Amino acid sequence: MDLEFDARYDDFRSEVREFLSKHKPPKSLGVAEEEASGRITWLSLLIEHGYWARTIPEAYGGYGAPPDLLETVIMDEEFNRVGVARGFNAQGPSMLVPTLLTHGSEEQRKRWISPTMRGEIIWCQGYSEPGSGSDLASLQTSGTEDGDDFLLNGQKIWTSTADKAQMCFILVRTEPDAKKHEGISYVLLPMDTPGIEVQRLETMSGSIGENSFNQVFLTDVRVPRANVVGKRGEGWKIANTTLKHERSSLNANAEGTLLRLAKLMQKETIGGVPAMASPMYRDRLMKLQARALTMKHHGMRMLTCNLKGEPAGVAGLIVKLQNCQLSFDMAALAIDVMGELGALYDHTKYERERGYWQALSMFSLGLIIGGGTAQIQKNIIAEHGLGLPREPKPAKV
Amino acid sequence: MDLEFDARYDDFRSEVREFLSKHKPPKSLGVAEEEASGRITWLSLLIEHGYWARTIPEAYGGYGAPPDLLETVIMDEEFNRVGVARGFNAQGPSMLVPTLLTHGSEEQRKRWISPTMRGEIIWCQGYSEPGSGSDLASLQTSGTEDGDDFLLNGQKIWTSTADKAQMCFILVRTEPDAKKHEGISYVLLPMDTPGIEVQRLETMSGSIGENSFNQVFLTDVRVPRANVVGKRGEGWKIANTTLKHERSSLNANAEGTLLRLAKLMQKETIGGVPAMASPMYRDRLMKLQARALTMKHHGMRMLTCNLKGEPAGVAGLIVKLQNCQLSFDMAALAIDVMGELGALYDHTKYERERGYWQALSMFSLGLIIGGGTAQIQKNIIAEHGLGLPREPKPAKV
Amino acid sequence: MDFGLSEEQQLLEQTLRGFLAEHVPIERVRELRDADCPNDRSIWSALAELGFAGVLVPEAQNGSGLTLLDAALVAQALGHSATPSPFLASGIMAPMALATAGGTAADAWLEGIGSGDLVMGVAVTELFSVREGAGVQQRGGQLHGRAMMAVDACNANLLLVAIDSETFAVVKTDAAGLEITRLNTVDATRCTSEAVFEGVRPEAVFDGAGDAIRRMLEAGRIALAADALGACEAMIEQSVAYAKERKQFGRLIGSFQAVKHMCSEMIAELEPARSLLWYSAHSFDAMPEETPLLACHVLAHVSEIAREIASVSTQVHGGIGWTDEQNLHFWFKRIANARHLLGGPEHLRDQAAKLQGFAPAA
Amino acid sequence: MDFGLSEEQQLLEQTLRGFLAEHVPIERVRELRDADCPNDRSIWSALAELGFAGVLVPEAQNGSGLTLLDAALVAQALGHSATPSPFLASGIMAPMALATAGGTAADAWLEGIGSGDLVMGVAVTELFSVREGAGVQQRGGQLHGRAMMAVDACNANLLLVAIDSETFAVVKTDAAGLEITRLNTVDATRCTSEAVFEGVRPEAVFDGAGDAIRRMLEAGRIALAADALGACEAMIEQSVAYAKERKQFGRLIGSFQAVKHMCSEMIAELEPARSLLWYSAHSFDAMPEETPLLACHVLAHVSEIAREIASVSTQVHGGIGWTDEQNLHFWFKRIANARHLLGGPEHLRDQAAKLQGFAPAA
Repeated sequence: MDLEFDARYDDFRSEVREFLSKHKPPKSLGVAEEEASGRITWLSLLIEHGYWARTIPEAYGGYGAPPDLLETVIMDEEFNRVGVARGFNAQGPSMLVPTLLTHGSEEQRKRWISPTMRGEIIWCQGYSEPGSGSDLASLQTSGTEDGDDFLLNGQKIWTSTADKAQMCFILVRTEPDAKKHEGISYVLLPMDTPGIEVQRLETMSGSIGENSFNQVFLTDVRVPRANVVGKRGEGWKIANTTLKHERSSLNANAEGTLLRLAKLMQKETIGGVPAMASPMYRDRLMKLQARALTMKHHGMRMLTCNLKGEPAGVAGLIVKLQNCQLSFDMAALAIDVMGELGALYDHTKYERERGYWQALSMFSLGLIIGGGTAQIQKNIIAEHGLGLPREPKPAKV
Repeated sequence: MDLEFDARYDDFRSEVREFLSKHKPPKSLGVAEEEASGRITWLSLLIEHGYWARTIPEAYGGYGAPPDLLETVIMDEEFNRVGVARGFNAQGPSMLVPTLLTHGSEEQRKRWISPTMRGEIIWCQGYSEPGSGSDLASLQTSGTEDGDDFLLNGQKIWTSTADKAQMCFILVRTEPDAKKHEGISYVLLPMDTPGIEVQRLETMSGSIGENSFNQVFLTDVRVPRANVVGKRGEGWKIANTTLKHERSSLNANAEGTLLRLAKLMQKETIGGVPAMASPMYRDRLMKLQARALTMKHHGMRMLTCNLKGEPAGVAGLIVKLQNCQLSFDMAALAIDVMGELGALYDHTKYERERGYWQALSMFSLGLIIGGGTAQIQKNIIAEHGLGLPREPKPAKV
Repeated sequence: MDFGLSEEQQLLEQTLRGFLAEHVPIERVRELRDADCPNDRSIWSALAELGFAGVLVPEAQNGSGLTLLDAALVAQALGHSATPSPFLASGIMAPMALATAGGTAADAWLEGIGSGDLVMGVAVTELFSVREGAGVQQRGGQLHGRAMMAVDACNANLLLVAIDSETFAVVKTDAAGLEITRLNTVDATRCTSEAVFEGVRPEAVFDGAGDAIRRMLEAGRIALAADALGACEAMIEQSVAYAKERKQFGRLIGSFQAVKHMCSEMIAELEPARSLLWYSAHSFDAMPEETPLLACHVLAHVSEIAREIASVSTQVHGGIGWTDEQNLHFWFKRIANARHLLGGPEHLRDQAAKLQGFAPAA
Repeated sequence: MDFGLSEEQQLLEQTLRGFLAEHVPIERVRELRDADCPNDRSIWSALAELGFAGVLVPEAQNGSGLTLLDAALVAQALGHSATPSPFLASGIMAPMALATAGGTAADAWLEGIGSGDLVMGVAVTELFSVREGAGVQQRGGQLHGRAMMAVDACNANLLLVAIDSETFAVVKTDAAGLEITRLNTVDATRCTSEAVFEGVRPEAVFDGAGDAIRRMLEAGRIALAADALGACEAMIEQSVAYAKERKQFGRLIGSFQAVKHMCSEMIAELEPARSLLWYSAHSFDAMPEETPLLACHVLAHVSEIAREIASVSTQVHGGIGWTDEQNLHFWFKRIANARHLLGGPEHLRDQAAKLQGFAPAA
């Protein structure tokens, strides 16, 4: 356990502070077309100072620093303090880039990593299909060999930002005769290829919350075979590396949400008395604070494993499960504290924080389900984390 | 919904009260040898007045009244009011007698029901085996045909009162070549038959709590084939009728326990202040009270089904699951309320209510597990109650 | 000598559920989401024609004069189908207050309510929760102030407004000085609004109406519990049906133990709550001295289990349950809104404790 | 720059766990159940010889002068093996109080404690919970009163007793006027007793020792959380092992989803709690201003998850887990006893709220 901030780190912190006092990010750092130039300028500036893409090799457009837990913590703390996002929370940087670093060819890394980190290219993820939710490996979108290309046909769902992305990293079945898990390839697909149709998918949370989802319909979509990452038929394994990474590093910022909730409880009054004065609500807040602290420090433990390249084992597999439920439970308390006004939504009068807590409640529920339901995650924890036996294969009927 | 107590019921209540003011039960109504004469006299008196064995036909030694929900409720209320058990809570009356009424031969009913209800014969139940807990139907105790007899060999576990019982209703595998569920018979076995060895089984709750458990070892135990109840090989079906009955009618008297808990909270002080003054403990008590009321009235609904002979459906299958957990949770609150003194046990100084709440906690945990773990019960609820498909049979490996 | 529904009650339930399944399928509810107020008058008229608007209106006022248990079955059916209607205010709470308080004006309104021609909203939130300094006062024969989260007031003709625990008034919704503004909640199936009073002359003021107000709240709470329980039923039914039809890993998902147990746990909560609901509603007419405690407990308990059931049943559906198009969320949100509409669980439990002398009275 | 255990700490943990597995198997614990006091001196001497009695004793007093994180790993290993020992009182709380308060007497005792020759119990319950009107007062240089649930006092040489939040005294356990009576709890692996003072002359009284008392309680709470977490680890390990070996319905029970999920849920609670424990213990030496809040939270949180883990892991074992002979209950009961020994979860959360100004200070 070494969390001392020695002098070198004080300097580093000062640098970060100075940077943040001098530079302001663009008003919004989204994926939209009109945000592109602000986004690219800002991300490029961050990379130049090493606050983003910090440990990615210079050869691929990163800053090329060695991993350091405390530097990471300091950067996060300082950026959080002034409420500025440290980089670009999108599926390209968080899912595609780690995949390319591990499985991509040298050419693929050189071509894609830098523009992705700089926000020049927006990616979407083509994994789920309507018939393949929990059982992702049963996906049916086909990639049929045709000369040097594959012809893709099928349907993807839950493809967020598909309406704005230039590229898609997509899983398709290229070896129909291989076993279920061995017939899938991981392919990089330009979204302007003819034959791609994107349709917005509405969720229960309706108008509030940034996240938009889509369905993507693919009809004879032509993509070069050279766009496969790793080997043909190894897409399942490759995608799972990233999914595992996602499960262990979901940064829910539970502590930030908890503080926001505490503020709400100090401000919201019932009969003129702050909700914080209610021993029951306060006790629930303290229970949640303990859980938030738990997940915060667990996150630091995971980050250490990550930076050292050590396996996190079962301790890594449980992160997403716990963080999503914690968010959901924090939202539930907030909604209870607001009482009958807690149900207000859709930017109506008296609505608190523009519906943030109701949106968080529904979005967390979506996260509990998405990317492998809680049930699937518990299977994975038991089998991969604890070594419990798999369910026996059913007899053919 | 008809819960009016009309004049007839007022009379009935007066009768019961008068009876209870005139007659006192023996000091204890246990299964021990030395309690036999008091027990038999008392139970016979109850039957004579119709307060016990009320709906069992006179031909089998019962009182022979038609079923009536309100009479049952009145009797329970009045007996509870003076703290007298209405009858004899043992496995003979609660499990064997209903089985004989449904599946027994006329001769078996005539021979066994009356002395069982009168407490002349104490029964124990030989179902579980060390290798067959959740998977009861996999039991291995064998009954090998030998002339007019079976020779029993094997081992039973969780056999409460086996050390004091005169008889055992036992499941044995009499048809080794039949399918798992079709090779079992339900047999009435005198416990003084040579070859039976009873060994006490200690549980986690140790010295406190009346319930004692045993293991029963059977070596060439000879029992007449005429002692089979129902048909040979139908023992599984027959035992299940009673288990289902047990699951739907477990009378946990949650309301009584709740009141006891409320009293504890009014009496127990922390720094001179009653625990009831703590909003957190009080809120937990109120949550439990709602659940206790829920199960109380659900019990009345089940009793109505039972008395009318209507199937209770899924509503019946969930009773045991909920009642056991409720007891466990009530004990947990009581233990919390007593704070650091809540762990006191073994009749030590300052121990509250002779360790009742710790014993209840451990005993409830045992009930959650016993007679089909909560997990097995949930399977049954899902498959039999909701019609969800069974798990597919595993492929042979 | 019977704990359960009578044959008449079973028939009432079947009839209504059948009607709703046919005339208010979830697609109809979806259409009403974009209306100014979800309480569509044509649905309400049809329900009134079948006698459901007047279920609690005394026979003397041409109502059905049925019991609260009957009314609770109606509320449950409406929750089950997520039907938008002013039943909670106009079918339960207002008639209960008026019938208890009595008088000529009350009788006339009761008649109108029972026929469905007159719809009466209720504004009673401030009896149990004061937010934003809300509250309505009488000054010189006029009403001033603000009532939050009035129920079923938008499309109503009259509004019953609580002044304090002993007094309520009835005003016309188009009265001068009264402004009723719809407040949108997550729940598109129930009408809630703010009513601002700036010198509104009431049609009538009922003083010394403590019993009427108490009975109105009790009846409302039991009916709201019934509504939420009906929504739970619907969510469980859909989960079980989905589990029997959706395949993953080459099997019906209902054959997985995890899915089975989620369904079992939901039904294990639902069924005993149904028993408590029956008893609580029955007590309202047969053993009213038991009702104050039961009304708190049944709504608090149902609110707790309903939140869990809403979440678990969505999870059983996986991603599809989270989409708009699956419609499951209509019930999810109806449950979410009900949780605090007539007092949240913590408040209700505190009331229950006070009623038993366990907590210091306010 | 590293969130995790150092190599030295991993070695310490391995060494101790290896030693305990060999010398204090659960059968040894079972034997001690019938002893007058479970704190067997030979086990303690052996642990002292390995340096564990003096883990927190400063090097100046010939101790190891290690950090609370090292000490927490020891506590966790003792909980993992359900070892009865006076470590909580004599290894953690007493040395922390004495080292913080300082002085010649304290130094001499610290030396004895570190060598294992001197065992010191602690009686501090009344600092956070007064039952039965207990409490110890000073009058005329003598101690009067009663301390409930003193820890590790039975077989001890000295007893540290808290007078109030600023004052503690040290007495000889064989002092005239002092009677120490064992109070049996469900937990046969920990020594708790009542200490009655009738004019006891203390060896020393430490005034103005508020910091010493606060640090003692914080260290004790973190160590107790570690102990309970170790017990949880042991119960989960046994559950997973049992699930890999027990067959029902022709399959290993660990292949059933219900059993898998029970195990997953337990480990999903355990691992993050371990992270919080590490950080809390580390803060004690490195960032002591964070410790007051963390000590409350870590013990309250571990108490909550431990109750659940104790119950679920017993259920994974089925009936056999409920028998005496399976031994699982030793951990179950150690967890049950720990829940309130240094303040129950509700109290600790209330303290946490007060520390942040969320609740009115007492």
